[in-house]
Amino acid sequence: MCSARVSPHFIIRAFQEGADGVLVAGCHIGDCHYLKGNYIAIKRVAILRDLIDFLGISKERLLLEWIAGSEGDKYARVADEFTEKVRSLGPSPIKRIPFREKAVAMVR
Amino acid sequence: MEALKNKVNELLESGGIAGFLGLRNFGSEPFPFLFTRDTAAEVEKITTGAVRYPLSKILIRIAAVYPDAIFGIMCRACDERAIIELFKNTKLRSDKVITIGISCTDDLVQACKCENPQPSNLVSGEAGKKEFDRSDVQKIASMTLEQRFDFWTEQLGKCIKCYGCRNICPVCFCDVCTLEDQPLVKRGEIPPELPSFHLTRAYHMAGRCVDCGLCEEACPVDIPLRTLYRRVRESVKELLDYLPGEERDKVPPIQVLGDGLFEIRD
Amino acid sequence: MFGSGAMTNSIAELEDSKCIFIIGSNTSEAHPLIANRILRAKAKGAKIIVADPRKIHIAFYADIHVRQNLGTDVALLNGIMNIIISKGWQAREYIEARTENYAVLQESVANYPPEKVSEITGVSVQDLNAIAEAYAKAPSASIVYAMGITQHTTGVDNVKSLANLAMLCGRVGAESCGVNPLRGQNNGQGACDMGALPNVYSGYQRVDDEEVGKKFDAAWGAQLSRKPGLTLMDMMHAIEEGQVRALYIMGENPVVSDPNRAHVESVLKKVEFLVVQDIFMTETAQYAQVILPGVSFAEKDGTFTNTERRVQRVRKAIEPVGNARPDWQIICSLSDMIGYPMNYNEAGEIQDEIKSVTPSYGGITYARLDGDGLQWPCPTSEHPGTKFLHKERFTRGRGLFSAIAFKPPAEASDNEFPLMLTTGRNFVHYHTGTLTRQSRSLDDEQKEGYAEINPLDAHKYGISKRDRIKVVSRRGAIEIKPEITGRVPEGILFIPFHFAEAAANALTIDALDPVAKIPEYKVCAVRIEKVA
Amino acid sequence: MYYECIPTTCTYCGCGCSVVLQVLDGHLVGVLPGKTNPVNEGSLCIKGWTSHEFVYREKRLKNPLVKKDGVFFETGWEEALDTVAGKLKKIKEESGADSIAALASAKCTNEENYLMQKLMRAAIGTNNIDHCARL
Repeated sequence: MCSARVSPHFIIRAFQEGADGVLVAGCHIGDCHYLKGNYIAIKRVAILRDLIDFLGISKERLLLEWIAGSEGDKYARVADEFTEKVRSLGPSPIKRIPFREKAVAMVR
Repeated sequence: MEALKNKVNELLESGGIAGFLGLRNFGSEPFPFLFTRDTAAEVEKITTGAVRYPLSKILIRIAAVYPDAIFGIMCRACDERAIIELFKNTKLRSDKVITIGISCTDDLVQACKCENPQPSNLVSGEAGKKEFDRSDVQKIASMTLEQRFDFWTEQLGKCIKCYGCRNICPVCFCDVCTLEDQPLVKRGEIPPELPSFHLTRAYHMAGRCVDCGLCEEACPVDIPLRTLYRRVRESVKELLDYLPGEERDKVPPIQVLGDGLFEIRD
Repeated sequence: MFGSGAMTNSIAELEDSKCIFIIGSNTSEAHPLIANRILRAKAKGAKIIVADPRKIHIAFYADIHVRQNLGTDVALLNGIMNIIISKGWQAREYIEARTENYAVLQESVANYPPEKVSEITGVSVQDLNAIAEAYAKAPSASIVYAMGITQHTTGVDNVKSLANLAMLCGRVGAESCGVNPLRGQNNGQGACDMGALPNVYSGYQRVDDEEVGKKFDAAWGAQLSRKPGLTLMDMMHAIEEGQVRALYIMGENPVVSDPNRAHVESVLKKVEFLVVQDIFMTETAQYAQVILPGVSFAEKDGTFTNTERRVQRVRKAIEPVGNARPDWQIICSLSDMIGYPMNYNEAGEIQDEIKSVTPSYGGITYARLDGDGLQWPCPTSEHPGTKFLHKERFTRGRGLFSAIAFKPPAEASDNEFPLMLTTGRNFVHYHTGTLTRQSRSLDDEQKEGYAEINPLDAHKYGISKRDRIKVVSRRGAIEIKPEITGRVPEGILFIPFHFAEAAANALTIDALDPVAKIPEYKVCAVRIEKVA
Repeated sequence: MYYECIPTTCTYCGCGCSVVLQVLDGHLVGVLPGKTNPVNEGSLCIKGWTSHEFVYREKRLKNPLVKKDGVFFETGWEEALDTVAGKLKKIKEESGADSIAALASAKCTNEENYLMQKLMRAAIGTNNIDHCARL
């Protein structure tokens, strides 16, 4: 799937569902089958990173990386590093929002 | 005010416009009204008022019914910024709209923290001073991540999901609204899912928001929405070098940022 | 009580109150534009107290939120007053100067020590103390309540207890204070003000008062009955007994809005002649012999009176849809044909007549309503309207304390019906949904009814969110989608009453408050079953 | 070509917010919040913002209906009002005014509620008038 197909809404949804971090991986610049898909992705992710950071969700929880289909080792390395990074950031603050429907704290 | 009345009468009489969308005193209060040749007597009640209604958004609706007519519209600087974006997004046609600029009172400029209260084609009043005040954005940006998160959770948590921010927004012109997209945004409860409802709307303001502040005025629970969208506006300027409403000749980056065009829904 | 039934203070005043005590009002969902004033008050430093069994939206912004057991408001309020008196926080001078019967109150609340109240209500002694202190000690304090207080067999007792509390602390007749009922419907206040009640003419003038009777005899040119008529619930019983043969319903949907739906339906089937005037084919209209199509608010002129007594204009914006006619014109035509001509050319002329016979509306004309409207009492054409009531004196003279004893709700849970049900509104819909469920955006937002159930109860009954459940009471049963949420405490179910096909009021009990005849919508016993 | 805004009062809850009805060529096309009203000061809730939506629904009753053999038939105003007035007069003659009762409405205007009680009290002759505001 083209990285331009990763709608910002999907990323927002992932965070809402409790993801501690979101990694978007796309083809290298210049390699786009659709010519400019990854240019679109880079701008979208950049704007969204700014925005979540302003809302208090670290921008480091959202990562865009270029990984070609043949770069299995890079994929593994990036995934490992990102996992470590996110682990160091701790759980997403979205999980501690008091309005969440099933918050156990609300149960009397 | 006399200058405005004269201008409207002149345009109506000459046939230069089919109608002028502005504010009319209804009893003691101003409300939007379309002055036409048939209702020329009402021009006497024209007012610039101290209130702002989303005139450009109203004009989209009227122009959709009368696509060939030319309309005049009362334009504060914020209205004009919106109209520039509406031209670019083909919601209004630049050859069918004549803007009649009016100035805002100093009080209104202050209250709006308007960064550019100077419309072109000024017919009534004097242009206000430019005052660029981003202290609201800076105040939040200077907090720690955790403080910011708590601040926004408290603010956005007040939301009673009236959709007023969207409904009044002059640049919210999509036929299908993502905020009503059930799988993406859960419906039927208040506050709406935090923060995704407002995050989604804020993202959609990228490349569109003209910083008019009508959203914040319409918010029944005083959420500082404008501050949120101002930050988005700044990001777009920094990253894409585009300032909505201020750049008549640049192509808007809206498709890059993603509107309906890039969504696949199921 | 103080002698009049309306919000004592104004909506805008809430913003400057230093303590707001919200009880029995889901303000952000049912009265959103009043909730914003409360949130603003909080931003200005007010203490917010919420007493509601559910974790409602505004409770997240409360400094103190207590979840009292259903139907224990009198005990809760007596307990708070007990603490205030025992600590000496009551407003002694105010009590002396403006009220009577204080000794009686003192004696009765002495029977409600905090420990006992905590036992009855499930609210901790610590929270009781905190509420008492916050309310009694703030420079100004407002009470806000709604149907969560009135829709009980002890509804009048609940209201009187709130009045007791407010007077005890000198909170009536002062700015940003008062006892403030939030009316559920746009013109509930106006319908009462206009005398759509069996015992009073417009402006609460009693039909059994000979003076008043003579005045209206003369004004209307008719010999009027001095005998109070039947209340809605009495009408239902009179129909069953064959004493009432004809019923004319204008713009109401009792099949969905009244308790014990099966009973209402049987009554409407039984009545010999039913006329319904409405804008949609409601569940009630189905039973009519004749249906008269009225118009919506956008198609007629008139006035509404909001919950803060503000009379405001309703203006015709469009022509009636189809052959529908403005409701006031229908009544006029009917009256003409019955042999009592009503000659009004426009709605404003009716207001002119209202003004002439109704002292509290005596200064209200359409011309004066331009802009902000006017808050009654507005007795003369120079009077600016009244922001808050009882400033110098109460309507009845001195404020009257009353001794109120706690009585449990009409129905308690038992082995057969182990859960308690309470009802209310959802932010999207309104009342019986006649209008809101016909609005595309609102229908899209919330299409069907649901029953909120605590996760512990869901676990206990093996219910997951994909199941459907059957809720059964002694009156009826409905099938509904469960919503598993901590908003409701364990043992309590909440169902919004907007949805006719999963009607909460098929379950609710028609036990009434003995004085106000309000049904106990807010408490009844139910059981649940998983639908296979 | 005619567009105007008519300020009026919201038909939903008891807050009494000012809603501004947008009328384009005789059709209700939308709602704006009244910016200058002391109750809502330029805001509305979700119901207020959509308070125009039900007005043109297909299901609106457009003609009087009379039930014959359990089925509703559309009819003219004269016939419908004749039926109602005739029947009410007959019942009043046979069983007295107190055998007739009416429910006014917390949704209708003050003027309509006033007239409804006047109809029952002066034209019919009974105080059997109530409404559902308790509910």
